[in-house]
Amino acid sequence: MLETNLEIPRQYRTEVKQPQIFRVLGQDGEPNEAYEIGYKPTEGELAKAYRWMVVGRTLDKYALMYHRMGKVRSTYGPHEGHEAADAGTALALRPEDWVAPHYRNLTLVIARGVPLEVIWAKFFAKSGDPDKGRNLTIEWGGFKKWRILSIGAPIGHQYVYAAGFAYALRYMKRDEVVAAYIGDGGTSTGGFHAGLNFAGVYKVPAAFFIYNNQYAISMPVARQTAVERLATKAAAYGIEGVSADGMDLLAVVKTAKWAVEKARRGEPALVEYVMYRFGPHTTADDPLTRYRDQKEVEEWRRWDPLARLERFLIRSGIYSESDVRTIWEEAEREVKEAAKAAEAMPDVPVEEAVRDVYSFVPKSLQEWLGEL
Amino acid sequence: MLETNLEIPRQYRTEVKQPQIFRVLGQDGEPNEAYEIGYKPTEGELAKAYRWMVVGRTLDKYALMYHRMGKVRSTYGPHEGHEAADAGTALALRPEDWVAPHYRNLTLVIARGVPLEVIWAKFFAKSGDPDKGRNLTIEWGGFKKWRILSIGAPIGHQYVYAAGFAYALRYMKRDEVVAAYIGDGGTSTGGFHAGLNFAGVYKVPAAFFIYNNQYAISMPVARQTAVERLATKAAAYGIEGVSADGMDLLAVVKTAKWAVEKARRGEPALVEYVMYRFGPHTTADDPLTRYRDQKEVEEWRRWDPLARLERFLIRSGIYSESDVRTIWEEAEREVKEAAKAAEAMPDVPVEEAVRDVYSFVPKSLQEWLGEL
Amino acid sequence: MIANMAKAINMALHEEMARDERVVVLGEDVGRRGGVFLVTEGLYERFGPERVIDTPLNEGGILGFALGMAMAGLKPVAEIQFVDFIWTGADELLNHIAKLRYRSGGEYKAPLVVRAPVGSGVKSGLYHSQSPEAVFVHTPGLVVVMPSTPYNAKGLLKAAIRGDDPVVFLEPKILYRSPREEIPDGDYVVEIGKARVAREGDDVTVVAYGAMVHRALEAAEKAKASVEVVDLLTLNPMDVDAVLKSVSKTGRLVVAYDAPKTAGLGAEVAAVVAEKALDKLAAPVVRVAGPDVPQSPVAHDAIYAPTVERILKAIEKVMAY
Amino acid sequence: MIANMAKAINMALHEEMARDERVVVLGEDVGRRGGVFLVTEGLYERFGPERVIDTPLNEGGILGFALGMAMAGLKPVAEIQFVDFIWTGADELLNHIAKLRYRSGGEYKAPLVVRAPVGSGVKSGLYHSQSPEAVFVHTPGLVVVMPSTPYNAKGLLKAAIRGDDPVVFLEPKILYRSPREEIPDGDYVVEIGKARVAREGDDVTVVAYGAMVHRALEAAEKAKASVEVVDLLTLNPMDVDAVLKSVSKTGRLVVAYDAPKTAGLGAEVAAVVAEKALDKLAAPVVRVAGPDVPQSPVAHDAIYAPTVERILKAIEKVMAY
Amino acid sequence: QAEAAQQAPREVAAMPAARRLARELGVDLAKVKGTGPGGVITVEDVRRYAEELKAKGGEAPEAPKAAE
Ligand SMILES: Cc1ncc(C[n+]2csc(CCOP(=O)(O)OP(=O)(O)O)c2C)c(N)n1
Ligand SMILES: Cc1ncc(C[n+]2csc(CCOP(=O)(O)OP(=O)(O)O)c2C)c(N)n1
Ligand SMILES: [Mg+2]
Ligand SMILES: [Mg+2]
Ligand SMILES: [Mg+2]
Repeated sequence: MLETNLEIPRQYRTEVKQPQIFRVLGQDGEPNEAYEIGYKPTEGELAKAYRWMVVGRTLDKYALMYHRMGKVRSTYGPHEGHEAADAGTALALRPEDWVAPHYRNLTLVIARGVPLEVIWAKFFAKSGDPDKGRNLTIEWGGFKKWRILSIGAPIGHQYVYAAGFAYALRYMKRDEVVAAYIGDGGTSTGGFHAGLNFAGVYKVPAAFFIYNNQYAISMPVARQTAVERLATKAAAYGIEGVSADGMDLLAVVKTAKWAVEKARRGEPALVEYVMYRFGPHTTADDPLTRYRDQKEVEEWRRWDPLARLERFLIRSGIYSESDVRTIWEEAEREVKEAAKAAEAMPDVPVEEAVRDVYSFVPKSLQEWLGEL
Repeated sequence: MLETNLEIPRQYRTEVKQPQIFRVLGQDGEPNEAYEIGYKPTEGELAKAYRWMVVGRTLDKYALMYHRMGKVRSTYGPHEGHEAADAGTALALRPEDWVAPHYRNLTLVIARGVPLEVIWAKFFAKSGDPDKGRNLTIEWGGFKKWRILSIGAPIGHQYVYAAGFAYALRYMKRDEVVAAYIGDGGTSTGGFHAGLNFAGVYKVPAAFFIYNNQYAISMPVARQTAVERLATKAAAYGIEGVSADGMDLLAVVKTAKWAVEKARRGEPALVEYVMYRFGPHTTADDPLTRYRDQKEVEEWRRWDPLARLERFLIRSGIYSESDVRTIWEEAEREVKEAAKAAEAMPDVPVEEAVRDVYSFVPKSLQEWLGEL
Repeated sequence: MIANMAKAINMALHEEMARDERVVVLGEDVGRRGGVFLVTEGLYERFGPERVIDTPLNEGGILGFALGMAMAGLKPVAEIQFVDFIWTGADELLNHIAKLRYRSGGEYKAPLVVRAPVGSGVKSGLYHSQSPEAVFVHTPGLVVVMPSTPYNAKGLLKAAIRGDDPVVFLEPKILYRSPREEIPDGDYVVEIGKARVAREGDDVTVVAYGAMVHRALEAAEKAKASVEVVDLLTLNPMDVDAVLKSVSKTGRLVVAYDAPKTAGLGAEVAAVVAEKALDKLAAPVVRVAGPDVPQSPVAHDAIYAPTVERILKAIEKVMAY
Repeated sequence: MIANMAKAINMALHEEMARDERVVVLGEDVGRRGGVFLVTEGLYERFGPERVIDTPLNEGGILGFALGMAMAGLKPVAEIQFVDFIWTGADELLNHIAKLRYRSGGEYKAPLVVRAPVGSGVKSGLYHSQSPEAVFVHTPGLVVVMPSTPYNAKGLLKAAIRGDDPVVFLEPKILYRSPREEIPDGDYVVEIGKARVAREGDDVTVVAYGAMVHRALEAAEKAKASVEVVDLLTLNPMDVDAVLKSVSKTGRLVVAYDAPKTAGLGAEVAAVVAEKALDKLAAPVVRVAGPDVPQSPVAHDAIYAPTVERILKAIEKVMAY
Repeated sequence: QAEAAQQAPREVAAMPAARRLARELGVDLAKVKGTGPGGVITVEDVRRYAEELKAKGGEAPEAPKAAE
């Protein structure tokens, strides 16, 4: 406490009201009055989102399984708990829009239309991988066909180039939007700061999403930054911020639509999705023995995005219990078949190691190949 | 405008009230009711601050003059208009406190007690320069004796190490504070973001000052960031922000004291000083033909920090008109004599070129010296 | 017309922007101010703020924004005010711009140019004098170019802008104002990837680039021996054949560069010769470079980079064998 | 005790923190998590959160914060989770930590250690496999160290922490778990600045460092010639005398390094020999290194770094000369 | 002889080009007196030695192999 005689009155001080978290679905899938707010997805859209989420969760499960079997060629980072945020933001986009993903965006990648064999080919580093086996499993490098911008592992840069990409879209008079994704840890990076600042100054057609899943590896978000609601960070860039329940498909789709359509009008905005990473950071991580306890996980599990949406769909009569079962079974089959197809693909030939560094293959690389 | 049907209600959105600018002195030096707020400097402190400011402005003038004569060995960046912000923040500090300066902080350096010959020795790259002639004129490299942390030209890093330095002070149980300075342009850097974020998380004893002098070289602040009041950026880091007139010594001292004593209690804060750079960015710059007009400069001149404080001092009976004249004359004499003393110093010997890279002189550097 | 290097680069930018509207320029003070060295002068007035973009103070922002624009199909030319500040954007340059094509299996590419002034000699201290070309050359994916004259500066920049790879275009700031030379007003390119024999000779090869080419030429004039000066121009991929050809003829190699000696680009030149033309060497290789101290202290800036005298001494030394 | 390199480094940290309370550790996940490679395990529990500081996700923040602490008199040991991410803190490292002592005329200093895992070979792609030691070596002001065994890792890290200069301490991640070796439980240091002859021989010198030392030793065993293996350990300032001594004896030089070949540290080794011991060379220098592609593609990670076979081939090549 | 030249790095300081010439001319480097800095054998030294041998008409060096 400061002695009162040094105090500077409120009107000269920055005053911020941290946002409440926007939520539609209860734990039992029952919508609250916020259901009436903003964008209303059609039944078809909801069904589509649900399918994406089911496939996403199933693929996640099998990826972990195949990783244990030694078939996945590098570390894998599961995204369980993130499915609604991915599906909901994807629903808010038009096919011609772009995404600048974070790595932990598997359902988003599925929602953009990437075939499951392609994803498996990537996990297995097989020749069907558009990245030619060069990257870690969930570093989405070359998925341009599906309008997924290319990321590398260093966190933060995607916010910057998303801003630049969006600037170019407007420059070329294309009515397209970029949706950029980052984690709670990522909000500390220089890329987050530069990206949002540039976006604010140039009013680029981009929407920025933060997945606040409570942890950056072992770091709880409370040690990541002293501000509670990450959406508050929008204030620093002269743009609007919103917080929503990221495990609630309806809350996500409404807030994402708000942000995406604002972006299309040249008003970039920032949406924080409050959520949880149910699994470990990656296959190389073991959270329970090190930095969080089972009770916390169970607490969050009660807000499971799939369970809530499922109950909502059944409750609304969009799907029956048996429809739901079928969807899960189909997903399981598709995922497994796709894995089989990918496993049968040839390995990436060694010549690929030296291609794509430049638009040409330099002499030194031809020499290296020759030496092998 | 977004169609209303997509709107997300206010309570879910980040709401920020931008601060008003805290001001005490009018153009004529008359204090307003804010005079009663917060810290009240003593007459002695005001007199001291005024002297610093007069010496600062005089030294600035001569530095430009000597630069034109070719005696100043590298580019010089005048700080005319910044004197009150420097003197006022310096007054708020204890002698044992530290400053992490921006380059354009000449009056601050004077206020910390650096002798004028030392400053001239630096401008002339003579052997009396603690930096051994290695840096540009106003890159404050080695002024440790005066508790001035070392800066290099790349803007932003000073906010980061100020936070780390402050952390160490607390760790060592020393009741000292760091005051860190940056320009409006600097708020866009990664250092600004990292420094304030770390400061907020660890609650370090540091006060952060922004000199919003309207320009980063040719870039007006409105193109630097989409937020109007830079103090608003505090909201992103869970710390408090204040805006004040940086050309009003009284407004500066009150807000600086607030921030510094808060810092001492482990509550870092951010203060934006709204001000103007009267001169060019550096001796290599020519603002009037390129990016701003005379009328704008004249408008701001009416808020000249020296004139306002001078009128206040006379109005309050602290100084008479003739006292003021004497102070200016003394400053002129001191500055000129110090320049003469520094000019007479020997050049930095060539052996110094290879010292201080490490705690030892590597063999390759001994070889290089030998080759010369 | 007679032009200095700043003007030559400015001409290249004007011509390329007029030729192709995908070309945009961005950086700190590149707009109204025309750049701190006036290299972008007149572009803002001619092409407007949407194509000549004054940016916030953040090099990572500049480079990442440029990368985004390039991914979308534009051809950005980003200016870093001094190369010394590029480190605040190192991740964007070294991790993302350089690796985009590779990591995307060739699906994406980043045909952009990063322009930055480099080098010592104008008393600008430790943060306006650096020349870290060795770092960029050590980064697969980047093409690295350093012009030495107004003529090749204009032609190389045009080639860089038209190319399909990211190019780090390093401008020796000491050459901005002089020397001047006659250069064509109109269109021409200088091919990237080719070194230039700046002076023919038989006894010793001096490999240099950027500002050091002029010092090497001066030393060559003064030397008793017959000196060949090879001007690399493109630093990556380096024209190794040109170096080997010259050294095979002369049997003696001096490398001059304005950067800390250890692990500088001269090491690569020496290593390539030691690998591929060792038995042509009749004398030890000599690297004449800056000392391994931060580049470069104001007080001793004039002796940081190789001087004509030091290059001459090196020539004499290898000739003594 | 028998320890692997991760454990050896962990022991050094425990011992130095116990010895000197100015020593603090900071980085992402170094606390409760014990580091992603468990190198900082047990420190948080033993020394508490004030001395074992879990940081926000910002490498410039980590390095700049460490710099501030060092300026104030502490001895921070900063962990960069993978060296590949150090570029987001490049300004802090290359411009500020490296130059602090120089720019302050010796008034300030930055006695800190930056630890980071480096190298290919564990299928981690383009952003968890880099080895940019050449860049750090090219930065005057930085001491650069790369251990090759648990024993020297522990001793060198202790020396680095106790020293008065900033040290970039690069840990070959492929060596974290094996090989293991007997190391003293208690205190010892390994002197910085000295190379080690890992194996004596007469016919050819293989200069290596980090993980490549083990491959060089294996190749040496298999070679018909008598191979001397020099393990640099300290990369900057390099122990040039040790290299020259060995090459003067053998007359043949192979350099092996796990990084893109061009302008890598092997170039410096080759250049130094070409400058100072050229007259001892009976065969061309051969650099066995990674190809000039981003280090390192998952699918071809196993052939990125020099293999035993490639080193052997190089030995045979110089012997055949 | 050529073998000897190759096998002699440990004893003899010679420029690589001199070694190559010695190999081409079949000259035993151990017998050549170096006149370069510190007594290093230069190309000139090898050439001079070869000519001396020839003049002496003694053990004539082999005909030079093709360069390259
Ligand atoms: C610049 C950078 N530093 C460090 C890392 C190592 N790292 C990988 S993931 C991660 C945590 C990211 O947390 P968050 O942004 O919250 O995303 P999440 O994993 O929770 O999805 C870290 C530190 C990195 N990828 N990039
Ligand atoms: C990282 C970095 N980028 C670029 C520069 C070049 N530069 C020097 S001063 C300046 C403008 C700074 O503006 P501001 O922060 O407002 O400070 P002011 O000059 O107004 O005091 C720029 C871009 C720099 N010093 N550091
Ligand atoms: Mg997270
Ligand atoms: Mg400013
Ligand atoms: Mg190098």
